Amino acid sequence: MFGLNQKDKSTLIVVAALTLLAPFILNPFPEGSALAQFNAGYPDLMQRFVIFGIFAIGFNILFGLTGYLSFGHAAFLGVGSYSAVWMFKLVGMNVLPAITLSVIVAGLFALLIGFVSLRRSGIYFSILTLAFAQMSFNLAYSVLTPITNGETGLQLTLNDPRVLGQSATADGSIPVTNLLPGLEMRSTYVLDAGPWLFQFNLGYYLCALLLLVAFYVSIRIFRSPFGMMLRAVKSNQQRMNYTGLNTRPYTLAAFVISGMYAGLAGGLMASMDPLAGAERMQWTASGEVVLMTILGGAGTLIGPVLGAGFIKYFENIFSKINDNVLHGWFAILPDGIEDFLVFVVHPFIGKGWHLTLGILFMLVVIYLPGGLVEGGQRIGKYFKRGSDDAQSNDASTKPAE
Amino acid sequence: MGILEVKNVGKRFGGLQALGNVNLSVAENSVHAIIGPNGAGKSTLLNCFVGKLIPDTGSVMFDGQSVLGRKPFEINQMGISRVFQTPEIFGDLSVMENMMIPCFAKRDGAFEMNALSSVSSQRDIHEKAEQMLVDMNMADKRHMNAASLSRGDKRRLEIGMCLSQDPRLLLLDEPTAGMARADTNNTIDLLKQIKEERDITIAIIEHDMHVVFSLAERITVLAQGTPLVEDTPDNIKGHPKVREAYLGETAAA
Amino acid sequence: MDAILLQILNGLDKGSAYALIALGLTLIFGTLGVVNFAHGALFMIGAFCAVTVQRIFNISFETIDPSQKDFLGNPLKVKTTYLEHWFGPEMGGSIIDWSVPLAILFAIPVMVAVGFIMERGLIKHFYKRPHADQILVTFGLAIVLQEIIKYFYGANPIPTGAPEVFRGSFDFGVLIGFDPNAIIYPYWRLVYFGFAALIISSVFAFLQFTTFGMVVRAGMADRETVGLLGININKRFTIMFGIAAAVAGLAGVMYAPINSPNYHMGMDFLVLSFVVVVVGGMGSLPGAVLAGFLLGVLESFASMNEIKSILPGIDQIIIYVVAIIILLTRPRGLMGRKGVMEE
Amino acid sequence: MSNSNFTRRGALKAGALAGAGLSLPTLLRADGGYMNAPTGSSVTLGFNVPQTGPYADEGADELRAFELAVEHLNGGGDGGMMNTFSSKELTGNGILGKKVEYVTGDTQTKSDAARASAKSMIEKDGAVMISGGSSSGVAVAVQGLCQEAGIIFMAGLTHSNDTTGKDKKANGFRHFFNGYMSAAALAPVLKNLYGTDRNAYHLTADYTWGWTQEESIAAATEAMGWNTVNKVRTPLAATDFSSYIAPVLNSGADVLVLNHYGGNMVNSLTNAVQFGLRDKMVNGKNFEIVVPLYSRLMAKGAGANVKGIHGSTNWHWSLQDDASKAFVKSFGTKYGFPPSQAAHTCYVQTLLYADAAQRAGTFNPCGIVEALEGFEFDGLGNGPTLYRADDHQCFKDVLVVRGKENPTSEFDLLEVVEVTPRAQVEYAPDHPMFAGGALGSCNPGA
Repeated sequence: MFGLNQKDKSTLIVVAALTLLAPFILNPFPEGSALAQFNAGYPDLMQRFVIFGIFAIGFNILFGLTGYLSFGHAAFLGVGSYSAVWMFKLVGMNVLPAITLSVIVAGLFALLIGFVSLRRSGIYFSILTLAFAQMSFNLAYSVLTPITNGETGLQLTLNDPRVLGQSATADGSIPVTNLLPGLEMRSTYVLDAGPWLFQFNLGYYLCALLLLVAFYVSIRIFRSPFGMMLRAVKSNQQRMNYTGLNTRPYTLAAFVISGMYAGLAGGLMASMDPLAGAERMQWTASGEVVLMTILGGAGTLIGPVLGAGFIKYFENIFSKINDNVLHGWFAILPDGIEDFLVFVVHPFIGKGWHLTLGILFMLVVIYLPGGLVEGGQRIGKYFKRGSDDAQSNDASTKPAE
Repeated sequence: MGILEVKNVGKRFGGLQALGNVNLSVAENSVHAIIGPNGAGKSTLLNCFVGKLIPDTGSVMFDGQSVLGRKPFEINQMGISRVFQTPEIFGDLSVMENMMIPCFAKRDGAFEMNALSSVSSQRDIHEKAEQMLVDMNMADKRHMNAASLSRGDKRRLEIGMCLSQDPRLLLLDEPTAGMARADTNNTIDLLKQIKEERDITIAIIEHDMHVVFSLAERITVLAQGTPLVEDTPDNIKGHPKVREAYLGETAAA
Repeated sequence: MDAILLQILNGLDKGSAYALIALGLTLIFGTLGVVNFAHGALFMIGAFCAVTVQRIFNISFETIDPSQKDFLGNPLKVKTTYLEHWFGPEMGGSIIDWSVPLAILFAIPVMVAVGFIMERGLIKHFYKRPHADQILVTFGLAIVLQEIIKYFYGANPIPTGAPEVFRGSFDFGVLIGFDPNAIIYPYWRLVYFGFAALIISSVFAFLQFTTFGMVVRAGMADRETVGLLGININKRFTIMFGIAAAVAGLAGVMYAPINSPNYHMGMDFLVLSFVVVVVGGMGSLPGAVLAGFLLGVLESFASMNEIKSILPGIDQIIIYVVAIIILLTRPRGLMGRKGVMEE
Repeated sequence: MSNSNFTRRGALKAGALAGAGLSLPTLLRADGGYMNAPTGSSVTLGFNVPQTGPYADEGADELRAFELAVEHLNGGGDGGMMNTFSSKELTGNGILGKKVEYVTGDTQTKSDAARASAKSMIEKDGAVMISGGSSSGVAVAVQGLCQEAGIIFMAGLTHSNDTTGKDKKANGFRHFFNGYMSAAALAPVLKNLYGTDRNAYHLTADYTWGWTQEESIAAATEAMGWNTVNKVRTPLAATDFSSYIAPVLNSGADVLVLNHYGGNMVNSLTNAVQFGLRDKMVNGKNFEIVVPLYSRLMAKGAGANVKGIHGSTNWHWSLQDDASKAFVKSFGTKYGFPPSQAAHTCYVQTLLYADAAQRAGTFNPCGIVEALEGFEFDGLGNGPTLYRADDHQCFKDVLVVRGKENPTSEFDLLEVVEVTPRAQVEYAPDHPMFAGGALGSCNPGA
């Protein structure tokens, strides 16, 4: 099936199951319970998980395979978003042409930047990509405001032409993004199962489907001769050259592919929420995808997706816990202990979510040199040691070979 | 007319004349050694053949075509493969994958966007690489990480990788440097075997006289960037100039 | 002409901050081979040393003054610092006034200690790890350090003044025959420039003229060989880390009066200092210093109205434009060596 | 089972597992006919403030004010400004008898993050109103989101003309003043202080808020006879402004206008004072610096450098009207220091929302919009105030303040120089600086 071997097939099936059932998996705690705070199964965050997953998968094709560390990948995501929003402004609210355009524009932008930056390697390459992305960000924030709407971010207005759609709906609102007329990205089916509430959002499923496609393509690339060449580039460029292989088009192709993945992620972000902010292109955003990939496990298939989920979870869930919530959790304890626990936990939640994330970065990289994937492997081994068949590692977590 | 024709090649590095006026002809299907003391310009000369350096003067023709100004990968595609002094292999990849990459380069050229087919579906490449592993006596190591091979195996692998491209000219840069005697002898045997079994021209740069005299059909002696003499091994052994400039020096050292 | 001179002055001053930070970054990179994303945080901690000293000097006791009311209408608590109480307003006041220069004495041991702890406790374990891991762990550390500072000092900038005598500015233009007010320059920035020059030359002298420095330079050139010589390079690395931390910290202390310190000032400088180091060439100390001053001066020129009117927004991107041009024309930056961090 | 256009949570508890699927998103069954209609005994408000990044302290102060407002709405504390508010609908019994609960989030002062946080409040927590924020970019972005989602947005600190100008939205309301009002309030004061023959040099943060303020101030000062020498844009990311400040003295200007906020303002003002600008005489006049938008937290960051420098502010704790005193008292008693203007506007916005819901008898955004449009009120610290129907901007007196020469405490940094009456800062809804957008119609999200 799909031209994959057994191991990759099962990885793909696991990922498919996880993404398609995410509304259940991410909402394990009943509504109203103290732990409901940790539920992540609402459309916006689920969309973010998969969108950043796509971004990180693409980044990993470049960094994980060729070892070229781009510090400016957010620029492609930003360019993708701007293209999509302009599509919504000028043409219409259908997401498919917008996403297509995002991918194409990001690919072209990546071709341009890659062509120049790949003349250098190592940290010199990283700084070149960083410089291009920061230039894009700074200009988008200021001089290019007519195109990007600067600080506020490019957004839809009631005066947009939308030649294939309508400028405003009958009741005077801005129309919403859709897949087909009537199939709106935001439509959500809510399943009420006792104390649980599960949300199935059309936009999320579009993202999830594209994630699966993106993931599948990434597996194919990893297992292809092209992927092998990219790993060879990382391993020994000298030998590549003396084996009659031109490394430049290989790295450039990888760069453009990963730029297109970033463009896809940017286009999806704009399709879920039609606004494109310049901060998407800032170095911190580029740094974030680097962190996601390393944190999850660079060069592994599934690591980047895990890393993306990890960081987005902390950003969105931990930042929303406040003292009030803490008091709610610990309310059953005696007052003194309650206050003490709130005092101890307080620095790590709400406005302290950065601190928690920083500590976790350090812990992961110190104790799990291969990223979260290695954590998974260790747990897997631990269980396998218990059972009789001490076989090879879990397919989904094994670095590409 | 040899397969590799070097005419009047000169190269300066700043104030240093690395190569004076080198003329050299390597005959097809021969084993030609270039020897000389340290700093004689052997490596500089080799680098001029493979595109790493461009000489200031002169010409380097391979099979009637100039190699000058071409990039290393283009020269390799013309049919010249190079073995390095310290084995250059893909350390992060398996032995099998190491062997497959030159096969791809031979079949698909310098760049092929073969991104969606699977490596395992490339039958022809698999067969060719497998055959070469058997030839190199490394089939049992096919799943090992190349970086974990012994020095001798790395050398063997590198030579195998070069051969799997069916090159017309194989360049060897001190292939036994830093090797133990047993490994050196194995390498000599391997090269002899290659010479017997294939239609191939071998140019070898060597320091070790034992290696040179057991393999070479012709020898060029290089000293201070210019060829001193070119002759058969037997004649070279007895040549007074060589004894003085080169063998005498090694004897003294 | 005066405008150009003025911007050169500005540029040298900006450049001295860049150069100081980049110098420490290169020292750590060159000797230890570690990409330290927490280096900006060290600069920030230095600035907060100045804040801390100022706070310590301002520790006060309260007396209630019933004649004045506070914002809630209660009698006002008047604060008097112990220093002024002990030494009298005159002497005590001037000690407080000089808190930033005095903070240097405080910052050196603190920064060296921070450097030692960082190196021994964390960085040491990452020498052999890939650069990507080093980036992740030091980035995590930078976040942790800045969040700790934020927890204790808040997110708002904290004004930290220079001593009274160094406030105000000096009219250079008059000295060299321009109109008054054509080239004025703040005293404290001149102090900063001189201070930076002093630190930079001390570091160079230290590396040039001491045995310790010789070994370190040898280690920067070829780490393995030095290791083979049986020299205990580890201990020296720890000391180098301490020195680099102290250089960053001192740059921060003296920077505090120029811009009020805040907890994320390190991140603001981080990207820039990496650009400076790379433009200078990885592993080259003179390169880092040269690039620091070069980028500082060019940045100042780019912010001139005459140039902005031709190229709008150029001041936003000048650093990056210069970085791209230099890296494309000089593959290893201004003075980089071959083979360092090219893989 | 139910179906909604924008997800709703907590609210949708209708019959399970029957009826339409994904393909019928327009067939809605929202209880009460609007987004996140509260069904239980409580109602949830979303407070979205910067908790990380440079504005974290301002965000923390906003959050304190929100907590205080919720406490007062639920009948706790001393009631604060509920006692002085001209509308007496609020009784300390929650809103419409429902207990007020709240969720918090971090905007990070980034449009994307702010929208993500607001969306999670709407989708996960069922918030009916979002408030807070400390920059105009974020306010405009979140306001747009709330309009699409059918939620009310009560803006926090946002000073750009655009928030209620070209980016105004029917579901969004701003109590805070704006660039135009700052200019209108400052100009007469500057005229009195510095005369009509002045040459102004603008340094402006290079993004939309900076531009609108620069435009407003330049227009107002030029109208009274000042000459604008130059307008220089500075990068938002700039930390050292020396290369922008240095040429000012030699440009013939005798007034420097700093259209900066937050860290930019602290640094540019500190740099300007370092360069000794304030000690200089140019054109025979004392050189002056003006900071059109002031806040106490910024003044604190700039320290002694603010002394004697004029600017405007939305509100200040030293005001002596009953409402301000009541608010300062309850805030100060709870937290130990006086509130900032950001805290004040957030507190007021929460009360205004609650009161509007109470008067409308519903949380339906369209009901709220109707109740707030054209609403005249008093007793919230700014004198008689109007929420104008045309653009959802509050019109009220504006304070002109000056950095205090002899502060008695670390909070006592600004003194009110003049309270510019509301009539003087009003403008027509179609004023060119505010043109280009449309409110649209209220969106109940259903």
